[in-house]
Amino acid sequence: MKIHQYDVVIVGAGGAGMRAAIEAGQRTRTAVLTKLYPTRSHTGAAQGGMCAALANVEEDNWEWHTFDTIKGGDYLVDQDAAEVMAKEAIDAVLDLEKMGLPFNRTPEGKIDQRRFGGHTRDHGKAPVRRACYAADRTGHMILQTLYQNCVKHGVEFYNEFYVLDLILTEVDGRRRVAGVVAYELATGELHIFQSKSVVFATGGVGKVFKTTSNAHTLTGDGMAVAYRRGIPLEDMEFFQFHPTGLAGLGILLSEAARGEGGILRNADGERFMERYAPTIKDLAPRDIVARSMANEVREGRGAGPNKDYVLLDLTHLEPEHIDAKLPDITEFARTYLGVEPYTEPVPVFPTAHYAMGGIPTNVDSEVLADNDTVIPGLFAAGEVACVSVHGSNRLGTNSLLDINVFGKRAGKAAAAYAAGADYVELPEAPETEIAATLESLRTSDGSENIAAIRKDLQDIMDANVQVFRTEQTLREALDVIATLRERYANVGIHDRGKRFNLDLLEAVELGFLLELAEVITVSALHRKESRGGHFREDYEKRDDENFMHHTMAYLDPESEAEGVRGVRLDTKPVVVTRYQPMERKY
Amino acid sequence: MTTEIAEPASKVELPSHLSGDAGEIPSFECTIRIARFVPEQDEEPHWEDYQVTMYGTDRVLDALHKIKWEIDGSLSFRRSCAHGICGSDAMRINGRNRLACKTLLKDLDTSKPITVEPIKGLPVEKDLIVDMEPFFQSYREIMPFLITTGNEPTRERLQSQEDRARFDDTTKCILCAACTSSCPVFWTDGQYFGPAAIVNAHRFIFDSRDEGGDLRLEILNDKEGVWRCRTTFNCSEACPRGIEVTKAIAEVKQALFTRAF
Amino acid sequence: MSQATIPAPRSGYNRSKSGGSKFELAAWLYMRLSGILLVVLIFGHLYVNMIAGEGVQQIDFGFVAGKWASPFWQIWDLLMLWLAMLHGTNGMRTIISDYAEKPATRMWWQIILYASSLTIIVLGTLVIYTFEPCPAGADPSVLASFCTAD
Amino acid sequence: MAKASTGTLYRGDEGMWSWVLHRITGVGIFFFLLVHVLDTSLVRVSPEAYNAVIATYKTPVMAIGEIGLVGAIVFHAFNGLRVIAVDFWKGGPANHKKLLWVVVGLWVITMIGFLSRHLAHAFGWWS
Ligand SMILES: Cc1cc2nc3c(=O)[nH]c(=O)nc-3n(C[C@H](O)[C@H](O)[C@H](O)COP(=O)(O)OP(=O)(O)OC[C@H]3O[C@@H](n4cnc5c(N)ncnc54)[C@H](O)[C@@H]3O)c2cc1C
Ligand code: HEM
Ligand code: SF4
Ligand code: F3S
Ligand code: FES
Repeated sequence: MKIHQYDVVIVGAGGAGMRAAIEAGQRTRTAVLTKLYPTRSHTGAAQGGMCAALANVEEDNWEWHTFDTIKGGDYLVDQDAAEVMAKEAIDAVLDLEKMGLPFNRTPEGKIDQRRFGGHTRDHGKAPVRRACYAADRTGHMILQTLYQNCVKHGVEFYNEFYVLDLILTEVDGRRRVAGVVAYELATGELHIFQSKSVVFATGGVGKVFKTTSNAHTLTGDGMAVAYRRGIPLEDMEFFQFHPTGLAGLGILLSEAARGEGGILRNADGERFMERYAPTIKDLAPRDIVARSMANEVREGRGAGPNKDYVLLDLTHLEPEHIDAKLPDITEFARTYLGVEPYTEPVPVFPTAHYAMGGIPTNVDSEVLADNDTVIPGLFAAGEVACVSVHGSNRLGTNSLLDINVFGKRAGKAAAAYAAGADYVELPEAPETEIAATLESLRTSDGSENIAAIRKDLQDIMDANVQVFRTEQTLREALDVIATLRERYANVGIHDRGKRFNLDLLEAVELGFLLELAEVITVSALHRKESRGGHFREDYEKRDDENFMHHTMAYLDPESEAEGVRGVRLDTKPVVVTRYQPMERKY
Repeated sequence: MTTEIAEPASKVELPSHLSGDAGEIPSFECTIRIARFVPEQDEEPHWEDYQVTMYGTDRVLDALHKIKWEIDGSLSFRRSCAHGICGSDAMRINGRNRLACKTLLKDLDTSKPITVEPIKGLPVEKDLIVDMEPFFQSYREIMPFLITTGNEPTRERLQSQEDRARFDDTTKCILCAACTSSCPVFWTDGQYFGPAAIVNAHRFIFDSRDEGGDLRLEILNDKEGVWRCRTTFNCSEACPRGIEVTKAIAEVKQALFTRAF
Repeated sequence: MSQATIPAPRSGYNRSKSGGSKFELAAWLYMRLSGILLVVLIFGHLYVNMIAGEGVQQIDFGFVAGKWASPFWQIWDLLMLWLAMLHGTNGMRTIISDYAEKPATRMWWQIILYASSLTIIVLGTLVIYTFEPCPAGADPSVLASFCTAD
Repeated sequence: MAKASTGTLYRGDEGMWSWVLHRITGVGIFFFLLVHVLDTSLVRVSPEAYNAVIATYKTPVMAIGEIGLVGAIVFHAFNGLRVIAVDFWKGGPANHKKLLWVVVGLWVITMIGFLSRHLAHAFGWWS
């Protein structure tokens, strides 16, 4: 067993993890553990932009940005956190520029800004240019720039180290962070990292769904590891489905496609959005468009051999215009579907995009053990965390902002905490539990196949927990998940080796996915209203009276929630500072 | 939204394959021939053939997944984003470096076995997984970060649109190593900095905000630096991001050359 | 449990630094400049020796003597010799560096290369400079016509 | 760790094959040059010795060899100019494949010109 000691251990090297590492790394001895090489993280896939009220091209201020964020999140946003984010957005962008990020420029040489869905001037009066961008690869440039600065500051990376457990030790009746247990992919060995602070920045959990814009590796590890150690998960029912994913693949086609005049059609060639949103049609908010698309398919008007998608029609646009404004889309459609967008409509379907929920934190990125008790030394930032700045629906460009603002805060806070704290003693052989799990998986000759279970899970989640949810579909999903968990107990793997045993890790990840799918579904079942990304056909209206609160899900063998053993649900009030809930209209 | 767009028709006639009358998605059989190497068992890599049934829009990555998930779970390869943006899955497909997630099976000749091997010139650790450390070492050595002097400005540094465009091409790099591991000079002894490191140096050397160009040029003036490039263009051909790699290398050579005189 | 700390995993490769030398730049530039000159020199040489007149058939002692009697051809050939040998030697040096796997092998091959190149350059230079177009006692029939004129 | 050299031949770009040829021809010419300087040095030994060696250059077998030599030099020279163009001309890298076809074209023309004279000289055709 190898034991390492660091003041700060950061888990995950996406945007949030590396932003934290740049802060912590300069202040104290820091290690970054990541299951992927840092530049492989999914932050690199973000295209659109990162918003901040820089007011470089037109009048803007951070209060308008706060309002848009709150309204976009359907008033489930913690308003103090949204204020922090909008206010610090400006520095977050300027920091990146100073670190070398090549933003697109205005003719005067300043950072250019463009429009993005839901961002408005003066509380909804008109669209505003707030998104800073670097061509159609803003996320890529953020990821590269942050990695470059980690190289500059000599941040220590442990690449291809999978963190599989969190070590919490009770000191004076309070649980504190002692470190993490990590699995080294290259050798199959377990390592213990003892540290004063731990920052979780492991990203999202899109792989619980079949159709998703998320990477294969986004299996919600951080959320599941925390959850298994008794830390609650907040607002897990809120998942954002982006309307235009490439059919069957989920690869994202940016919202700009419709902004530039693309329209959606069903198999009969009808512009069906005229029925659902007669005035703004195809430019309605993400959740409405996604639901309309799913409804067309459900009612048998889907296109293609299996009638399971709709069509994004760009053929009425000039090819030069498409080339100039939507190069990524044309490339993806051509490469992956062999469709020529100049002359043929592109098959699209809603794709699971972003987890609004996650590990609850306060504005200093400290992880909460319940509604207000901080776990000393434990921090979380990025998609894995729930501050909550996105409420029930995230605005485009607010996540790249989130990872930078709260990544920075987490890094600073973790270093500050480490400066004033001592190592917490490790329990005897802290790796025992995870080592046993791994060993039993590695040597098991169970008859169940990982891929088959995962496929069944993703199928049921796509069918029953996607844009339309009802009591019945959710219950059905829970039943299926329960049988899948039984099957999982009898899973067998092929690879018996130690080195680069990805078969083993896929099995571990599947365990995480099953757990989180259950939490998502139970939380969704519990929320008997429709709000933001969560739409219940049996409760179509937002219900502020009964549900104007966050959902907190705990792993608790003693309890039961919605008929599921082992889960306890609780609520947490929403922080409202100055914007009272209103109806969300665009 | 700048150009005037005529209001599109609310209903159009679609070809029958879109309206859903066409039957099955066509499928085909193909053989994937993979260079397998399991460090605990093998001395040398060996070829193994797998028969799979695939569909029209499937990529090589889908075939590898199918093999891993249905036939042999011990097959190991790296992948993450599955759409050509993370740079995990550069491998040698039918003799050329490609991203498995961007290579469609139907663009390959499926009547013959499709060969899949690890990228060349880096130590193979298992199956298609190579040790990327030497590659990243070279990258780190060229100081891939903005170097400036003087006080930080309060707002952003200004940069004209032309200056920004000057290095746009080389900012696209996803560090997949397809270029470096396609370079015949890199294969020889693995000491050459390689095109990816030069591309990333180029990204900063030609950034008007950067003041560390001289340092980087000095590093690339090394005997393992740009002068080892023999303009074989494999790198440019292999780059999945369409970066004009050889051109970037030529520009660095010219910068060194003009600096010397 | 021990509190031992292990070094970072998988250490990288180390490349020896050459540091601050302009040699590779000069060599690279030389390859290009000499290449351009060599096109003229070699094509001229080939034309005169192999195309003009009777081609290869014309070449004999007398033909060579005829050419080297003129300083023009002496300088031409001398230049060609030096440029081509240095160009070729530098090219061979790169090739050896590319394919030699061990530093020792590389060194030996390079010693062999430099030694033979030096020999050839010196020999060639001496031959051109000390050439005697009409060596005494030679069979006049093999000599250039101008020898008999004396 | 396995050596990465096992496996199929890399199916590189035109640029790679032209470089392979450039390298092979370069080495070939270099060795020829060594020999050629040595045989030319025989002029310092005696006219007879020189003539005896040069006579071997005039045999039909050698005539074929000379075609190879000239072919190698001509390719190396033209391709060398192409490499220089790639290095110094702005449009070089983008047009390197076209430049290669120019090299091949010039090579063919030069070789036709050369062969028509050389075969005549070497085998006494047309004369
Ligand atoms: C296609 C796409 C487009 C998007 N476009 C935009 C946009 O335009 N604007 C916007 O604001 N947002 C956008 N988003 C959302 C945004 O990109 C992400 O939410 C954000 O990048 C998440 O960053 P992160 O740092 O939290 O996680 P990630 O970047 O996903 O990083 C996760 C890190 O955690 C590591 N990790 C995971 N599990 C473990 C483990 N067990 N042990 C060790 N390490 C682990 C991984 O190796 C990785 O380094 C987009 C998302 C997608 C998918
Ligand atoms: C006829 C005119 C010639 C031209 C224009 C020319 C041009 C060049 C150029 C530009 C290079 C560098 C290639 C690179 O850096 O990628 C080169 C390499 C080389 N040349 Fe020449 N050359 C000529 C003649 C010769 C001669 C006469 C010889 C032999 C003595 C020779 C031997 C070589 C060798 C061995 C290399 C190294 C090849 C390599 O590294 O791959 N060349 N030549
Ligand atoms: S230059 Fe291209 S091929 Fe090379 S590492 Fe970057 S993206 Fe990959
Ligand atoms: S393949 Fe290698 S030789 Fe140069 S042009 Fe590319 S670096
Ligand atoms: S899997 Fe990310 S580039 Fe292929």
